[in-house]
Amino acid sequence: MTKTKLFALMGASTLGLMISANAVSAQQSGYLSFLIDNGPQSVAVAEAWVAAYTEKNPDVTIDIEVRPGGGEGDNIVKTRLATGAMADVFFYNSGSLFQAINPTQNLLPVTNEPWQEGVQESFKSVVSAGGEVYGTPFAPAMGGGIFYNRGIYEELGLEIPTTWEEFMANNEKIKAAGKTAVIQTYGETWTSQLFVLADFYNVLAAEPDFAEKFTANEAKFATSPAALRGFEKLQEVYEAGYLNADFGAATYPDGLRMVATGEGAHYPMLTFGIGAIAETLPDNLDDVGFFAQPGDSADSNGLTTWMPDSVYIAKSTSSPDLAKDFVGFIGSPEGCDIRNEAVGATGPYMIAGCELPSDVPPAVSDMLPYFQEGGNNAPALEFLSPVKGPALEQITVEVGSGIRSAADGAALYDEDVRKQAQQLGLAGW
Amino acid sequence: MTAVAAPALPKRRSLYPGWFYAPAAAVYSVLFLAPTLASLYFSLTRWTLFDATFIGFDNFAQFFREPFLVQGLVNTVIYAVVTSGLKVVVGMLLALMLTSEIIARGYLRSVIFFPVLVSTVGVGITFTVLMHPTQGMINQTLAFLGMAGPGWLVDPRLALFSVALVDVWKGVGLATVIYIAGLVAIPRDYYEAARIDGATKLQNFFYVTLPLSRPATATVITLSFIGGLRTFDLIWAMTKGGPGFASDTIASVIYKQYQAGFYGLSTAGNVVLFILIAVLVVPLTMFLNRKQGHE
Amino acid sequence: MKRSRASIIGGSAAIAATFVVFVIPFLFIILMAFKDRQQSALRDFSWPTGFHLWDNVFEVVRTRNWMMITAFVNSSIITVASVTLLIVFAAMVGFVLARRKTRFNGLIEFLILAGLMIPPAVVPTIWLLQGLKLFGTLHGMILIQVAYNLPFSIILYRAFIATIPRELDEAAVIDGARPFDVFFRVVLPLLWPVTVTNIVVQSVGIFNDFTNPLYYLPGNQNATVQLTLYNFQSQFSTAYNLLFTNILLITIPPLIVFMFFNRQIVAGMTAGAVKG
Amino acid sequence: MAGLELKNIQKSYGSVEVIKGVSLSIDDGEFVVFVGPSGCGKSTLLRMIAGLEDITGGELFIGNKLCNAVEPRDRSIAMVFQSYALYPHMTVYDNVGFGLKLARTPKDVRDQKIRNAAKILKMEHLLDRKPGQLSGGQRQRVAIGRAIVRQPEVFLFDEPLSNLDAALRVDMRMEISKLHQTLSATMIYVTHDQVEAMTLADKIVVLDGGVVQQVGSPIDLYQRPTNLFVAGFIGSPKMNFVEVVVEAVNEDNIMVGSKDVARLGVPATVAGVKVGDTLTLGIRPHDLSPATNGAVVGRVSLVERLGNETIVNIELASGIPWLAVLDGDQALRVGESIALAADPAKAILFDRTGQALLAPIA
Repeated sequence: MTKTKLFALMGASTLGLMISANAVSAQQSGYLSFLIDNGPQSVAVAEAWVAAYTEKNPDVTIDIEVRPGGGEGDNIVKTRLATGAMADVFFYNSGSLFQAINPTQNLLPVTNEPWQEGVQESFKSVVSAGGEVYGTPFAPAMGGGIFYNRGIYEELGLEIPTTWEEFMANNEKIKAAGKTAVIQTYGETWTSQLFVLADFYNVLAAEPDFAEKFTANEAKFATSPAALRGFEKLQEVYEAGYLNADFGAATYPDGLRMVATGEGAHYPMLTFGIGAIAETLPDNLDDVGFFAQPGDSADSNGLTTWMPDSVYIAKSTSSPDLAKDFVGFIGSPEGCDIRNEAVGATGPYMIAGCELPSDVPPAVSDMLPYFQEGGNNAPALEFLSPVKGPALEQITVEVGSGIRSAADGAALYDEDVRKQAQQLGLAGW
Repeated sequence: MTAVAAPALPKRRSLYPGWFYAPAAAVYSVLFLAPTLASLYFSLTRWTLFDATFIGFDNFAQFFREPFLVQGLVNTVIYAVVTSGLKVVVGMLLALMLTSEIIARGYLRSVIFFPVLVSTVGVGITFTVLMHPTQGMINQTLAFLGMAGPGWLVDPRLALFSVALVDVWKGVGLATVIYIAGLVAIPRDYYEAARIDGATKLQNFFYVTLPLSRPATATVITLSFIGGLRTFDLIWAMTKGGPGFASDTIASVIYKQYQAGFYGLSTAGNVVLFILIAVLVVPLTMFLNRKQGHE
Repeated sequence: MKRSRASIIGGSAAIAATFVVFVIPFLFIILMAFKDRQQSALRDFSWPTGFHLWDNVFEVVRTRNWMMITAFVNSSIITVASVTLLIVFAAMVGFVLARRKTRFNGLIEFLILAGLMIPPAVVPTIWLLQGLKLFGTLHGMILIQVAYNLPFSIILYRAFIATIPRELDEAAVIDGARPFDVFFRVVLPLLWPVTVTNIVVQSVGIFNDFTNPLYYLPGNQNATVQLTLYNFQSQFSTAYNLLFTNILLITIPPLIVFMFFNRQIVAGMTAGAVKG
Repeated sequence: MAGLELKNIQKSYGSVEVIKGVSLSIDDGEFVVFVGPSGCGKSTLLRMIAGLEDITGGELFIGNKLCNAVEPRDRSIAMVFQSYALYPHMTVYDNVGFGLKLARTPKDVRDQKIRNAAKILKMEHLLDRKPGQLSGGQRQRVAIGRAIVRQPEVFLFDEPLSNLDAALRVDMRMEISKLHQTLSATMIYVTHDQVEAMTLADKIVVLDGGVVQQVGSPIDLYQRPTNLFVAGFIGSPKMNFVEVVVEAVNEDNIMVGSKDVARLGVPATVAGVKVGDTLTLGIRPHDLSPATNGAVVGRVSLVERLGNETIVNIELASGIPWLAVLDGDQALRVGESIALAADPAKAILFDRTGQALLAPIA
């Protein structure tokens, strides 16, 4: 008796220290397993949440399980869901990959949970199926564009490009100055897709109904000039000789290091890279800036955005109430604060009440205008269409290494996409 | 013909009871045969893990439409031929060296054999670092010697061969040991007889050693050829089939389809791989064994 | 015994060549494991600037809630149990298969060859394990390893058993042995050389297996050593010292096996593989 | 102790008949030798008695008990193998004691029996060794020790001496003979060597093609073989054969002759034999002696002079090679012609089917 009381008191005092909308939630007890991907960011933030949550609820034990990222991770998530062996709570993508895990059958809906009131509708739309919401954002929104080294820009007196021509002109000057203009890191193949994926704002600007037509098997990358541009841009930077010498073997951390330390000027990447730079190269964080991938006209310059990954509850969980409470904690402003504390701020949150600290790194502040009123942004294709071919990263490596031409690559990708659409049972394929 | 137990009137228990098969058969059929047979059905379906729709031979048609599959097929055969060929040649040479009057035999045998025992993933990661085009130790050493090293794993023409080379590095110790065993088993008399007949060292090799170590050769080829056709771990640890699709083998193509959630398609790939192995290995084994019988 | 000059020169050349080809990569792993993070990032073959091995080992072992310890325990259990079962089961099959000729022998040989060649069908297997309540359990993993590795062990045993005179079995029968005694008291002890080969090959193979635990053994409490390497690979992607310390740690068990059985490996090969 | 009774025993592998109905009775304490060329089925027959091969047809009684379906361990037999079949991983002590151990004999009894067997075979000093450290003769002793320690009622020997060198073989042969006298157990012994058969056996069973050709005492078989096969197989050197034509049939003998052999009246059963029939005449090499008017004439083609006797290869007129073993040293030259006398009483005639036309015993 006394012991419980003492714990309750301790819990209350901790609570008192935290300004939280969830401060009134009751004490919880029980056990949860929590499956996350093995990215250092994910691990750090998950550990921080679990530590904070179990401090508040000392009778709760949460075990963090880690899985590989990428396709292998997708596989594990699918397999474990299919076999009913999924952890109670887990991280996974939103958008098309979310649709592929058969949410209505495998996940616990959280549509009417209190914390969902604060989640932005645009996010809810990418974690909904059959009229129910299943996910809660656990990270800020991201942009896909180009990191640049501010030191090099300053040194060479370059302007932020708003058209592809300007971008290539900058590259030429950087190359002439004897520096690496564009960093590519095909040692980790997923990084090769950025020029194609981050070009989608420009595709939409030219063909506003591309996504619908694409889903309906009416638009193709190879036959739509706007969509083909992404592949062509990839080919152009390779053919112009702007790439780092070890582009074929370099890895994602290498790329971040190079752009942060000025070994290279441009690195096309998602903005979550800011977190990794903050962790590994905190001294260089202020040297990194960010801009959207430029299109062919300065009038339509805008950012392709990614909805954050989400945290889900498996339907097979044996303690749904506890799982909901924990997910609600992650999806609260308090959760955002803990995240900011643990891995730094990397972009705008999708949760009302979540604030960015005042001293965000330049790459983040470069990104914010695109999200604000009057800013231009559009979601990436994977949030508008369930169809994404799995071989894109290999094809972009080929196009980006001169093995295959942009036109061939785009055609090959269209073929790859067909398989996925058939697997999903979409009409018209 | 020798000891067939013909049906007899009063039968005694056999000295070699059939139930000795039981434990192995139980484990093998439940955990290997049953899933394999199930996969034959699933290869004919579009399978999402949640439900399977029967689609006939569409998966196979799709598999052969895959533009990379043809390359994957060719790569698989190249990989298997290159690795097993090199293991035969290098393994034989190393075994000859290690059975001759050479100093430090124990040391040599140990260092050559040890990589066999090391984790494939560990070896893959290590060599990926060593073969890095600019910062890898191999190319830095070459640069130091004034040579420009190739992009071992990033040059699409080289990647498959680089991985094959690492495979040989890791596996040649086993081939060597098998050959040592084979060479030691050749009676000295043959060499002495050949010497009296006036054979040179080279003739000794071609007319005595080579034919008489045929069983060892058969073992090495069969093991490394099947291993080469099925190879996956090392390729996955080093290139993941890249750059692009340049070092994809069937096993890695299957795996990628599997990863992408095309379970039916991937299972169909399994069946294709099985057929390829059967078509290549069965005649090969028969050939090797027939020759063996003649000896 | 006087050695010829040629053998000394040849030997020295061989030592130098094998040193470069086979030893340097291992030295590289060891040196990397001694370095700190900054120095290891250079990935060169240089002498460590300081002694950081224990720090690295501690860091690797401590990562993810001492996952390395769990992994070593799990891998050891899986390896020991599955190799034991493999040896008994495979020797039993090899024995009857080599001795008793029936019209089923052809079918059995076919199944064994098929097991060597057919790549396992992963998803149906998971589905089946789930039905048997073996999915994600150590004993499920053990049985999987037994099933997948049986064919190779059987082939080794059958070839060797064929070299043991049948008269020994008969002598034992005349001495009053039941089939069980014939096998366990007479034949199995005689199989020692090929059993050693089996132990070495299979324990190393199972300990180093990476794909199968990845699928059939999800969950942190079930981690195996190869999975730690894989799991830590991206976490250590900028910490080569830790990555290589990890490689070094998981190389130790095979090294121990090697030191124990080095001499018997050739003997076992002579017995098992070549006479096949 | 026990005798054996084999009733129409048959063995076939699929459609191949190996033993074609063997009936045989063996008395308690008898030493029986199965002899015949390789492939005659003698080893198979022995292994059927041991219980190592299934019996396809017929009945096997050991000591009045039907044993067709009885396990070897319950037949109270022991067996010594051609290759000795010692367990390489056990010491001599354990090899000898293995059967007792399986039978759960108490340790002290077992020890006593092992040491006793070792004493009989004079191999006490070998007990701690492994088979690999023993010579062929020593291994043979261990194999026999393993058999006697179990005190079986029937001993089975499968060509136990064929892996030994000639001198050792003679020694071991005598040892086995002594052992039989000491133990007075029933022994069945398989060999292809007719000298072993002659010296060891109380009773010889000659087998050929899975059929018993003749059963009898050694001397009986030597003197009165019932057919061409037994006549040719028993006796060393082999009996000489030649085709002859009947010239006259008398009351108790048949007069035969040919261009190789002058007229010879051989005692025989005369029933059914007509003048002009072709028969086969058999004369053992020892029953020929030099004589100027000898019935057999030929040319010397090879002479082997052993001192106490002389073995002469001769070529008869029709080109058939014969052997003669002559007493003492005979100075003969290759190429010279020779005439030999044959004792008609010791000659044997065989009919067209190979059956001997033996004269009834007086």
